[in-house]
Amino acid sequence: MNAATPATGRTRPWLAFRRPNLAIGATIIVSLVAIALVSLVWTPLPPAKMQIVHKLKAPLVHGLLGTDQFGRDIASMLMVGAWNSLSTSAAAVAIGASLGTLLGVFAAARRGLTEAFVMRVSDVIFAVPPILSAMMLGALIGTGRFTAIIAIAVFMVPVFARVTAGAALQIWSRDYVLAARGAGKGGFLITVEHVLPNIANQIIVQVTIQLGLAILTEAGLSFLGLGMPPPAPTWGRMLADAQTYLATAPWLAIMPGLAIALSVFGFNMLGDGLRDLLDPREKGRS
Amino acid sequence: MSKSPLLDIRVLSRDYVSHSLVGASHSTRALDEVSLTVDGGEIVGIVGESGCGKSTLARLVAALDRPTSGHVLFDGDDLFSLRPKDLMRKRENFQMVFQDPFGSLDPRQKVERIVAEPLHVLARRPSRAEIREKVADMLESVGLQAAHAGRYPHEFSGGQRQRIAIARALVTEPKLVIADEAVSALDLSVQAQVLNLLMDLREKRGVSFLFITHNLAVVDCIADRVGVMYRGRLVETGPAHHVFERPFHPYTRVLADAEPSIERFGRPAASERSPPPPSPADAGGCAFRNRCPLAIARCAAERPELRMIAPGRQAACHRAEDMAENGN
Amino acid sequence: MTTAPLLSVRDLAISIRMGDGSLTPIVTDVAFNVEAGESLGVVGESGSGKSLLSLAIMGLLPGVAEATGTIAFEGENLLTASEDRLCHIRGNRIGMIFQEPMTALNPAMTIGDQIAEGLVWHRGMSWRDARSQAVDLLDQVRIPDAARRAKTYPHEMSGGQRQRVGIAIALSLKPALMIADEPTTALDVTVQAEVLDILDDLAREHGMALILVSHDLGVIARMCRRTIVMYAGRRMEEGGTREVLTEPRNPYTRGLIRAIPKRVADGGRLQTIRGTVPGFNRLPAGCVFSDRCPERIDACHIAEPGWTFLNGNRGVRCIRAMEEGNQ
Amino acid sequence: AQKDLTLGMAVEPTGLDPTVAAPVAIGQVTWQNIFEGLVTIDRDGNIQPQLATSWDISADGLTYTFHLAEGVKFHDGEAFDSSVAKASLDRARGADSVNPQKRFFAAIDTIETPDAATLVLKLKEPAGSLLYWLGWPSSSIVGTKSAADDKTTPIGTGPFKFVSWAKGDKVELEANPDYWNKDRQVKLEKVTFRFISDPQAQAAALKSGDVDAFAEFSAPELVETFKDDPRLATVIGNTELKVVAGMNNARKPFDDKRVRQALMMALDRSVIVEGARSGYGTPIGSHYTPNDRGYIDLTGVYPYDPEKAKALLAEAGYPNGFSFTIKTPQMAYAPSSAQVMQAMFAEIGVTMNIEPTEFPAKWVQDVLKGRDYEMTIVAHAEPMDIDIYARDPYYFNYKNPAFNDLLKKIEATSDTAEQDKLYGEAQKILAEDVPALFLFVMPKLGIWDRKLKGLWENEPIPSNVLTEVYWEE
Amino acid sequence: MLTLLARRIAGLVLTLLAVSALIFAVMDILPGDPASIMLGMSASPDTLAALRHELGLDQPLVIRYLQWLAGVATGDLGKSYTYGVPVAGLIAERLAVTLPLALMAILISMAIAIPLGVVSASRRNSAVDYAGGFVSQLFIAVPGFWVALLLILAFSMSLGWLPAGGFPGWQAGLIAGLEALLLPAVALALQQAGVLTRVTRSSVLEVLNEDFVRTARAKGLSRRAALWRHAVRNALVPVATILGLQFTFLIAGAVLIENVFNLPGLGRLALQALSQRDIIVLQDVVLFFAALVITMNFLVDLSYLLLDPRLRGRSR
Ligand SMILES: Nc1ncnc2c1ncn2[C@@H]1O[C@H](COP(=O)(O)OP(=O)(O)OP(=O)(O)O)[C@@H](O)[C@H]1O
Ligand SMILES: Nc1ncnc2c1ncn2[C@@H]1O[C@H](COP(=O)(O)OP(=O)(O)OP(=O)(O)O)[C@@H](O)[C@H]1O
Ligand SMILES: [Mg+2]
Ligand SMILES: [Mg+2]
Repeated sequence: MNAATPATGRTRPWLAFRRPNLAIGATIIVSLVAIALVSLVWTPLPPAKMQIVHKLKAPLVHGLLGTDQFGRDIASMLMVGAWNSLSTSAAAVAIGASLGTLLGVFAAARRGLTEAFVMRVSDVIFAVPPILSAMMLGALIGTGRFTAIIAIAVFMVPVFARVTAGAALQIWSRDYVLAARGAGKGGFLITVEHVLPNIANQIIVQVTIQLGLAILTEAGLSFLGLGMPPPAPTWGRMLADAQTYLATAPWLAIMPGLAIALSVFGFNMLGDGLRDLLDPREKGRS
Repeated sequence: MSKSPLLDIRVLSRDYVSHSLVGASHSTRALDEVSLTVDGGEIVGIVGESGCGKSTLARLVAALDRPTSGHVLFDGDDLFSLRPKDLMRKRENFQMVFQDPFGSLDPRQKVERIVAEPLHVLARRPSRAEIREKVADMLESVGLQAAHAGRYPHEFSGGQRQRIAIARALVTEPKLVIADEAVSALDLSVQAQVLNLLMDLREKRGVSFLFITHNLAVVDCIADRVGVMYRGRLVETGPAHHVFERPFHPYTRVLADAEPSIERFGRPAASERSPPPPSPADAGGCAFRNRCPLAIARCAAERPELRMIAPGRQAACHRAEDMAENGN
Repeated sequence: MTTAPLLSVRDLAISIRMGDGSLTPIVTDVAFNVEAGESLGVVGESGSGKSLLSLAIMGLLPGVAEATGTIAFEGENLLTASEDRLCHIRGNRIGMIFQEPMTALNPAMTIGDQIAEGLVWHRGMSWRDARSQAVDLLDQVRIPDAARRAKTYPHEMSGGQRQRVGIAIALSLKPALMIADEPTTALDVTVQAEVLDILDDLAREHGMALILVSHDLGVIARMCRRTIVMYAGRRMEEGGTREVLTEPRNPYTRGLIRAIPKRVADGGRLQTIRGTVPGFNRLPAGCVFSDRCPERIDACHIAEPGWTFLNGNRGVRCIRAMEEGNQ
Repeated sequence: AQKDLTLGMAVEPTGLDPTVAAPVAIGQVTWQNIFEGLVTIDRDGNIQPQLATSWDISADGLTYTFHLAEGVKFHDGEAFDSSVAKASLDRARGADSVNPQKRFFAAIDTIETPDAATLVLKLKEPAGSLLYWLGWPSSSIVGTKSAADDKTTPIGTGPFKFVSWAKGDKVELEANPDYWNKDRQVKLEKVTFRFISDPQAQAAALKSGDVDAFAEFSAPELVETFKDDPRLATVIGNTELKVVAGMNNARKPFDDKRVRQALMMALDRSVIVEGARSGYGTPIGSHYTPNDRGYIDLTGVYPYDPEKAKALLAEAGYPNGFSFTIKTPQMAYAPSSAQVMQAMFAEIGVTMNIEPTEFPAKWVQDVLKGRDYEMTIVAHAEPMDIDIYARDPYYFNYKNPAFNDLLKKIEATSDTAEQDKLYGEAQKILAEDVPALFLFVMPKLGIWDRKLKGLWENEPIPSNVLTEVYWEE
Repeated sequence: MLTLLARRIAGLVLTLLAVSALIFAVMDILPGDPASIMLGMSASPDTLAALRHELGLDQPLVIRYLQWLAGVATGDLGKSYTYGVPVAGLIAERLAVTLPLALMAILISMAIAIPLGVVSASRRNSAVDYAGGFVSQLFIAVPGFWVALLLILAFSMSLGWLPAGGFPGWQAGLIAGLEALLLPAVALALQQAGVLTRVTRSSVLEVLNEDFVRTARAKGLSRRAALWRHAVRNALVPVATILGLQFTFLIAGAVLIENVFNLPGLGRLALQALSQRDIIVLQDVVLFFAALVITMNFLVDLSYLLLDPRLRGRSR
């Protein structure tokens, strides 16, 4: 027998960047992450340094992006805020995604009562608005980064549980799973060897989308004073603080608003691009 | 029968209960008291229209599902009363090949892993080197190359994939392979290759096959014996060629007549029938009676059981003798 | 040939634009005529371009496909016709039946409406009249209790019944040409036989020309007077069905026929075509079948043989046939 | 002229009966508008007669005799007389009373009603501030029949009647045509209190004219945006809201006076006011506001001097500073002040961590009751509440017998001049001891339509008295 | 249909029991109690005790929970600690604002998203598609409360067309009520529209690949006709799912927008109840949310039946 004939040519990785979504999203996110990392070692000014005399200066008048009501350098705060917002969101999504995925594949493997139970748990979580549960959590264990992470993660769990359960159920109906059962493999092995690798794409795509959402939620929590405590700058609290200066110092609100919008946009674009890239049905298309 | 058959299916039934969201759940009998044996080294074909319970039978024989009633004896052991551990060991001796060569291979595993998967059942876990060797062996014996072990399924054509699936089924050197529509998805030229391969395997390794298909020609080509199913019941069995040449059940006749062939040009003469009303598979009579040109009053009253009509030939029809006498 | 044929395909080539922007030719140098009332079979293995060919005639090629050549229907080139014009011809003059009865019908619309829709759209009939005509059509395709069935949804019907609905839709406007792309592959043999009979009856009654696409030689034998055999987007052989199947002139056709499963004397093996259908991006040089052909000669690898007309209306693409033909 | 008024408030009252719950918002809607007391407090903080037209205090200060107004009727028609007044006071001081000022009535021994127009209070001991507290919202006189339902449908004797309460949104009042006090005819016919917590929304409501006035606008940083608005007037008045950063005087290192003083010197109060309150606020040096009688400016006792602060810290044994946590409630002034303080403490090597703390629930539990904190920051709203530093227990854990004696003396004298002098001394003790970091007094940021007249400019007591409010032609 | 309903209700009751027990427990652990919040900073212990007794807070947790459950079972949702009025009335008042707001937001977002999504899908990779994609991404990415501020700035403060916030009540007239809800509804709708556009687009794209669309084209229907008559309706099932989720979110989760527009909505009631530790109100509101989530899921399922007759067949 001759050499196998590939059904389709292998995807050349650089071709991925012909897709505008992926290219735009990746560029935005990589830059943001780079800025966040730089902020750990260097910022134009210490982000917490107050110079009341220079308060509320417009961009370029004092500092690159101006100063806030305490005379702090907005550019520096945004940089550190990038780190705080991104790392908080990333941690929350990591927790939510792992827990949710675990629940989802478990439900799919067990079906029946387990599945019903997982769905009920999702319902329960959905029933309590995220801001309310965040506030309860804040009252219970105090506010701060940890609380924000947990509060966001809790809300991600049912999302991931549902997505993975749906995807995993499809995998479970495949013949290769039947073949694995014929090879005497149980639910755990099948989940690890067949289900998870095959739903990984969908989980990855969902992760990028949820990262965007997490940034928005983090902003909302900070807006309500439930995020990281001052002086640690977060985009959400910067936006919240800026609210009352909207008329007098609009850049205060515009800068963090843009940062949030840009990163959410970036993550969504990345998610979209990945979805297109990883969806086998898209392979043959332009 | 002096020695006991390799596979002995005894009055096997399977009901599917559909839990409708509303009202009482209702059950469909997908498999209805099917009894059948497969001897060592034998290829037994099962034919029948879509939905007649062929796949259900295959899944039960492969112990991937549990019957509502009845037994499957493999090598004398009742598969459904074995402890899970013993059943797993037993799986070494029977494996399954599925219809869709695209759906039955995990797209994210390399061929080596796919083929080696059933080795999981062995009591002694083989070493990596042993596995590699075994897989290479298998790939070569199904007409692929050892070098293919490092590739992914999408790099193969449909026929090659089906070979990989067959290699997987053979890796534990089973005594029985259950092939559910194993060639139906393949093109003619590839189908012939795979059929030849199966026949080779039977010859060289003495593997038995329970070969399920809806294509009469394929069964005719490969099987020693054939079972015809209709609505969950086995309606006729016997040596393949005889069954299609001289059916003892009117349904077999209908099937044989409808099968297109390049030896028959134009339209068959007697094809002026009106479509049959759907008949309920009630316990009261023969499920085929509404479509049956030979139906008599008894067919509605009494359900025909599978019985011996001629040596080696069984049919479940009240008028089987008439069919036998009238010849073709 | 005094009058123009109903459909005349010349030099048809279809290419697909791949993910990286390159064009891969799929269908090449296809030409044939279909006269009114004639039935033409198109056979070939999976992926040989049969569906692309049918879709090209309908003007429904997927966005990534590009067709060149001419498809003259009643003298009008469909490849250059305007979208409006195509909408007028589609359904009205050319009807099509699709392969998958399970997915070819809109699950959210009653079958009566789906049949009636074409009548309303093209003939400007009222929905009332169109619906009653739909019931007649269902009757014609032998669906029992048509009036009640017209009000049901596709999921309530069996595969065979759905395929009949598909036929009724294609038939509703009495097209001059009917294209059936593997209309029965999803059905089992007994149902397949019924559907084929209905199609045959209707073609005869209405004097429709029929293009039947299939990979099942038996189906073609049953239904078609003339047949084209395709391989890798090329026609390999054409002629009366009986001649093609009984005296194939192309080694590929011969291989196919030999590969049909049949009882072989004791332990004998089926004859096969070695190798597999190559992907379109790695076709062999010369004749596309040359790498698998048991009768190939060196010349086969050099240039792709052209289309050779043999006696009567037969044609073949093979170097050896060319020699024979030239004899 | 216009006869109706929409007045914005940041906080919605929870219930409308000031005699059963503490939130000041209840009084800000009902006091003097719906409910009246025996006496009242005017816009200058002086006690004035109301339902009691006059009173006599016995020389020993133990008997108060009130002469009540006649012809007074509640909105539901119930007549007001001494028995109603007695019932009202008894309800407030009874065993199962939930009146937030219950402890001020503890001095009352018995209440007598010699006739319908006379009410006599017999005290156990002299209580110099009783009369003042009788002017407060919690001492409002409620009807005997209506008292139980006042929480949702308040019935009082005041110039406005309750109309409706759309919870979460607004309370509506209308003029009471049968108001008893003919000397005090109100000019408004309809009053709507709108509750808007979000400062941006408050500003929007003002600018769009949805609200005519905010007597207490929440966000000083937005005040500037009203400057150019020809329609709106900005009126900066005084409040009693003293923002102080209380320390746990029982906990190390705050048990050391030098540490507290050093922290005080580390703070530049005017910068805090500038940074956290956009410059609106008056620095204070003790727990006393400039509009209280007897005020002395003590901001100079420990003025901003980081060098000296560092030295003092070193002297106290903290040459490298220390670190601690401040529990800040989430009201706007707290975190922003804390952030400025944080930066200033950093200058002297002291690290302050900010722990946002839910107010009131968690703050009351942790700080006020549990006294489990190091530093906190909160605005004290009650006038002349310097006595809180003498209370035991109180969250400062501050214990100074000399200070306690001083306050006892104040309570015992009824000579105002003497009292003022003693108050001065008390202020000095606190300024010296620094039990809390005294930061600033919040201003009353009144923003309202220029044509609107008669609203209180200052706030001797949290209220929105509408009796004299009218629209200029 | 009835069994379906019965099962759902059983699920509902279980979920509600779980949620309510959870909240009761959490609220008990949370620091702070309603009595000391109501009586303020200088309340004396005996006053507090009196109030706690009056509110029944001196009883053990389990008893309070059971009492509340018993009340709910008999249709009595209890009385708010702080407002002192029956909670049912409170919720009804808030619902009169929140429900129309959510409906308006949903309608606006559908009006934007469905045409945009369908057109983007049908002109895949065209300028319209890219623009639609960009706009919907933008809608999603920009925080809603921020949009709200800008809307107020533009339409209330600068132009003075619409009220800046607050709700006059329906007794002030339908127009006044709708005017008050318009800006908040738009602020809510834009974000939802972004999500919905994307869902619609991908769903329509999916359906456009289905064979039956090709069948419709083979009948001679134009691209547009095939799109609107065949593809769109079948694409609406996933859209309905998202709509259901969004509706629940709009009822329960619009707190930020309610704050900015000062609307007396349900979300704010819940937050307020939480900060006042008004456990009864919080319980009832969360109970309501949970019931809503499940009812909404149920309605979405029903709408599937409407949109997809295949599912109807199954339930017959
Ligand atoms: N999991 C299931 N639940 C309910 N009914 C089922 C299930 N699986 C199969 N059935 C029903 O049982 C009957 C037999 O199904 P089976 O798959 O065995 O048929 P088959 O002969 O393999 O058909 P095909 O040729 O189409 O593969 C059918 O009517 C089918 O609808
Ligand atoms: N939309 C498309 N995008 C990319 N490639 C396509 C597309 N449609 C068809 N092709 C390719 O064109 C070739 C011919 O396809 P076509 O569907 O015409 O084959 P076919 O003969 O109908 O096969 P089958 O018997 O499997 O239906 C195949 O290789 C296929 O992969
Ligand atoms: Mg099957
Ligand atoms: Mg095809």
